[in-house]
Amino acid sequence: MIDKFVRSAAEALDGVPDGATVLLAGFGDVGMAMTLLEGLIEQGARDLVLVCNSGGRDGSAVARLLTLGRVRKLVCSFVRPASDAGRLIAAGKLEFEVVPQGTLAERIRAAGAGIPAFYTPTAADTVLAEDREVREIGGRLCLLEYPLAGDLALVDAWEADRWGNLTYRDTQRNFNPIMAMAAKRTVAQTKHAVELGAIPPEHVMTSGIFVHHVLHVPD
Amino acid sequence: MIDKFVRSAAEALDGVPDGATVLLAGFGDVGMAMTLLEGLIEQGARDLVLVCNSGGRDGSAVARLLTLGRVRKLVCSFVRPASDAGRLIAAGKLEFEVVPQGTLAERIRAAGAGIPAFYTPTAADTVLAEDREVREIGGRLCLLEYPLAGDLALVDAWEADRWGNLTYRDTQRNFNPIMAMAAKRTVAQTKHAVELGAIPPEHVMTSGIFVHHVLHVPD
Amino acid sequence: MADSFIPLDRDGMAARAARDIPEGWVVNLGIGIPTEVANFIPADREVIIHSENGVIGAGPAPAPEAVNPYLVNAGTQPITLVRGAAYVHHADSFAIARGGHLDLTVLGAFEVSETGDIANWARAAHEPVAQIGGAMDLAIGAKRLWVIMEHTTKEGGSRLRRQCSYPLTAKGTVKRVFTNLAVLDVTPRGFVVRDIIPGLSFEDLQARTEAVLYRD
Amino acid sequence: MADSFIPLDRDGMAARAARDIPEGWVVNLGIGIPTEVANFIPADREVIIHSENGVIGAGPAPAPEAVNPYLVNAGTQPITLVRGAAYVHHADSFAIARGGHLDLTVLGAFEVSETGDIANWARAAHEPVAQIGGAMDLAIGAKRLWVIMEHTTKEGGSRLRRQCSYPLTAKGTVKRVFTNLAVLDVTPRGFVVRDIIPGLSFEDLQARTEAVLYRD
Repeated sequence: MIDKFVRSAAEALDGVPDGATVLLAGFGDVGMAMTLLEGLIEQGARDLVLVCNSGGRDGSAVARLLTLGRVRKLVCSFVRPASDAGRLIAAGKLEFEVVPQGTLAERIRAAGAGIPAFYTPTAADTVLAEDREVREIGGRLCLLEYPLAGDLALVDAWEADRWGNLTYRDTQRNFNPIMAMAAKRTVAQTKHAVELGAIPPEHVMTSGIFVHHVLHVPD
Repeated sequence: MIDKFVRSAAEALDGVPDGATVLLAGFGDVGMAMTLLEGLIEQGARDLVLVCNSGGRDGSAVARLLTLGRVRKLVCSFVRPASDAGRLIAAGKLEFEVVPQGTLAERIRAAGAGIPAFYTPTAADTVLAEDREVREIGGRLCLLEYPLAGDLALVDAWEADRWGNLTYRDTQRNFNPIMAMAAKRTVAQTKHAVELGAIPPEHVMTSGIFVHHVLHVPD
Repeated sequence: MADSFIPLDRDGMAARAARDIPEGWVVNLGIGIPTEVANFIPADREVIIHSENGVIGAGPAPAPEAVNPYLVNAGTQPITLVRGAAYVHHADSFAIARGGHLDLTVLGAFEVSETGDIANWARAAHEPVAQIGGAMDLAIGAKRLWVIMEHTTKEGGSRLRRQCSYPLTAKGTVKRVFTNLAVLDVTPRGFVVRDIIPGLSFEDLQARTEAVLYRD
Repeated sequence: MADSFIPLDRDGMAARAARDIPEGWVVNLGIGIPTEVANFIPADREVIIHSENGVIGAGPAPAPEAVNPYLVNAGTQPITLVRGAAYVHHADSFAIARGGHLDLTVLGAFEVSETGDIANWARAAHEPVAQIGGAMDLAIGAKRLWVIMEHTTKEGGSRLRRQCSYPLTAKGTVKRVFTNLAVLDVTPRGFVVRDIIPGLSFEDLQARTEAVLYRD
């Protein structure tokens, strides 16, 4: 019987190695797997590459992971200069790759979809294209982009069953479905654990085939 | 008030020009907008480029459109030699571009997503890659592919509201969501017309922003 | 006479932009004043607000006691939904932006050039820290891009320029600019003035603008 | 002695392949004999069947009176779902195939080469009409590709070859071949025989095979 439920974040994150690339979903705090992120802080892996939408607010779990010096490189679309992440970057203590948000999403999607590279007009006319491969397609300058795959994805769900089928509530969805597909190991925390079959097949938002471990985190 | 419902296939398809590229969803008959396809046959546009998964069975509406000589070029993944489509192609009366099914889906998706080109390993090692641009990425040969956009998409839905929000039933879904996003003009036929708001926001499968006209076709 | 006009405030600029949005448009409103445009669209005019964190059909802010912590907009502010709304994931949300499915994007900016370039994310080309978010995708993808911004900087410098002095967000994509002094279209000739606030002359407006202005 | 063996029939080949599929795998089964593999997976072994028209968790064929015309597999045959199933659209379905999310794909073929090339869609390089479907995507994307086919053609020609004589579906991706005579793994050395049907010797098998065979 397939049963992906684990009893603790420690069990879900056992063996995450130093140097891992971690895909962390969420837009602000919404849709961010807080218990798993705390678990990753506990777990101790270092030298991480963290892929998420933003550098986080001061006091947030993301900021804590960063200020603990556990992240070598941050890949995201948005960092406030006046934030822990911003200060670490400005001080040269954190590598930083800024990626426009749509390109970030599409690169993650490409990793999950087996697309080895794609072109996009986004940022092709900007300083972000400096020293990078561009190409005119249909009269429009485009930038070549590569997938962003994770060793680990941390996903925040509303419901999950033992196969790892997931639903999301409202804008909790954001990066979760595409990150779930883009990592070698996808761990989901869920508010509600439901029976297999309780989620109608039309309404599954992330299929369990993308999910390796599920942690039930009720209120 | 936004109201995309039309009273007839003729109204929905008014003005489709000769030479139009038509995206026709469906896998076999499932998820194919039969009333709209019949409407297109009635409407009379010629010299069409038809993009759909297969060349259709003899006696089908697709085969009829083809044998009426209304299609200049067929773009699909699968044609039986012993079929109307197969005989027209073999006789040189129908141009034919064969596209692996996953690449077909991804090219349509790229058109809707504003991706001007992408690489895929699919078919890169095959005769389909002859005289085409290939590139090694990560040690793997990949083929450059371009979007497949439509002037018109014909979509088959289960439910629709006046904004054009759609749901699909079971495997009716197939190419419908991606084709709906990939055309200048998307026309949906729906089994059920529902009130705006009747489809929960989590369960809308194609947003009305991609849909231009809806025709209610109950049994 | 130069003191006899009253520049529009934030609400005034948002209201002026809202006037130009017809029923049925799908619109993304950037962070800041653009977000406030939604407050000035008449309730009976159906305009569909896209928020790039995955909302199609965003509604107004909820009453404080009715906040749903799972439902925010691109500024992470609590919102509501309108009837007919839908959710999508982030890749689909930016497929909407990049794929040309937005009738309109409205962004704030530091500068706009007379060729429609927009600069709205950095004040120096190679700042170590960058706040780009979704602006570059939104700026290149919509059918039309409008900008709302003060006509001049606090120091009186013109934000409407021959060329942007700040790093670009996108090139040649701005179609219309709403400032606290005027409404201007970006045309092949350059900025064409469509509207000036009462009490300000075309010449007064030109005096406050680096780029050359053309009459409608 | 060469007549003392009984080659596997279609069911026999499907059953043999099913034996090697462990619980928890996500599997795509091609049209033809591969589809029948599902019939031989024990009911208590949870294997998740993907069908490229958008099903994750396909179940067996329904009773004739219970056919749901909206629910078909990649062969457009009516199917049922298992508990825990989900639907996706075509682009997501092939993201599963191309993106490496299938533990296994099982396809039929005309030929397989000793380097794992597969030819299963055409008998001449430039036939005007082509029946490719999803085979090329499935053949390049899965974690492992198995093939089920007769060991020889009706004329007795070997389907296990040094090089494929037909146009390729994909290059170097086949890992295991189930024929009516044997089970063979594609290894860096070439075909290694894992299993031969009773009554047939290694030498007899080699005599029916163009490619060089290696013992396990």
